[in-house]
Amino acid sequence: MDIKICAEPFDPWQEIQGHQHSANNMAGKFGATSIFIGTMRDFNEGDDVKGMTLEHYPGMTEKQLEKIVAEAARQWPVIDVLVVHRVGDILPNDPIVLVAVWTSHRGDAFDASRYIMEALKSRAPFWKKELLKSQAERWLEKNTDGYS
Amino acid sequence: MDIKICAEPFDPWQEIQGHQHSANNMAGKFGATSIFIGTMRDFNEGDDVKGMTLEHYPGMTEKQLEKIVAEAARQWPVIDVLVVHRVGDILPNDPIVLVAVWTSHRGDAFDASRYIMEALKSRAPFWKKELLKSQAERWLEKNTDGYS
Amino acid sequence: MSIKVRYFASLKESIGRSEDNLEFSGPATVGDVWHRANPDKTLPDNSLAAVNMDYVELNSAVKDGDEVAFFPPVTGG
Amino acid sequence: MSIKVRYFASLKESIGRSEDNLEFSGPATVGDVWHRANPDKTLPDNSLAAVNMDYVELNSAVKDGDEVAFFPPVTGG
Repeated sequence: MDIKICAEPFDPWQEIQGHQHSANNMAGKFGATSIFIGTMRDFNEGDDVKGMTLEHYPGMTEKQLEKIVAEAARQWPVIDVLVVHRVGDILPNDPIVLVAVWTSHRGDAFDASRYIMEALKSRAPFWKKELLKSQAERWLEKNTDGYS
Repeated sequence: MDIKICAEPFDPWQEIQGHQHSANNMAGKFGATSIFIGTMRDFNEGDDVKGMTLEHYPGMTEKQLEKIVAEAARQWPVIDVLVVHRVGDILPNDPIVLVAVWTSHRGDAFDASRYIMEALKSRAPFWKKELLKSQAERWLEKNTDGYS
Repeated sequence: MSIKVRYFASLKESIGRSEDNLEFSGPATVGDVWHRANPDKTLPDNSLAAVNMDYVELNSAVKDGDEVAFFPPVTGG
Repeated sequence: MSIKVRYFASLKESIGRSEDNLEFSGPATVGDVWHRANPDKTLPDNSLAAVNMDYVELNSAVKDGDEVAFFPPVTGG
């Protein structure tokens, strides 16, 4: 289980591969990997977005993410979990969040990764401030339910 | 939308990155990527498994996968989909299947990727024959519901 | 009419052939194709059938030039 | 007792401070901490509160050395 907060851009594929290689005991044991990647878009609520600043509460972020991953591990037989979240100044097309879950069977991987993402969205103390093309800045006021 | 049948081992991260790079129009437009990877395990139903041969019905495989992806695209606003499936002789820890779905919002990515995986499992004409450590061969008789 | 028949996986192994080419003089269903090709063998209950690479029921009619396939439940993914 | 208070994101900007350090002589709740630190400002309705990095309700008691945080709804992921 690994939880990382990154102040610099990260490459989700390198993160996953690095994690799989360091967790050698997984080879041959897992049958399913479910991965979610959230990426910064260049538009939101009808406006062109130039960039974003992601603030967080150091310490509480890690504590809450560890709780969430532990909850998932209690509910589904997960073999391993990797969570990476970006903070600081972010540009469109930058990955913001990566959640990867390794399990024996696919249903558990899908369920656990989705659980972690939904819980992260509602409980991990991150806040996004958008910089619009118009130079205006605005704090995002709430996270969506994932469908809007 | 891209559907590939591979007779040789494939690297899921290279496949995804190659697809993202060739689909340049996606940069900044997608906010969510949901990826599922099925990997060969070295055990099944209590037995040690040395290898596997994946047979398929060339032509029908592609036709059914195209139908499944089109069904997903009718149900959710997907920006892009990549499906890669291995055939031939497979070793433990080899990736067998990759499904990647790019959308604006996370709920759609999770739902569409899961739909594609479940439909692939029940309708795409692939058949697995396991080679056990005991040298016995056995055809898998049915796909699981993803939880066993 | 000419019908090409294909078999896959464990069904192919138990029959010992991967293909048949049959001629029919009158109308026929997918089930008829099986019986003509394998008069001594019942199609296993859980088998699937396809015509021209789409799933069909055994009572579907076939037409000249069709490719009919029989195979066990799929196990990909 | 000493209480450290922290503010984040839009709430920090609207208050104009990121931290306060308060002393209480008697028992206090998280809500009391807010009122003491910000006597002229109502805590916005949708705000969240944490003590020692765990979410709490405003009527939770605080104790000496606690770190209390107030912030708007989270928007990560």
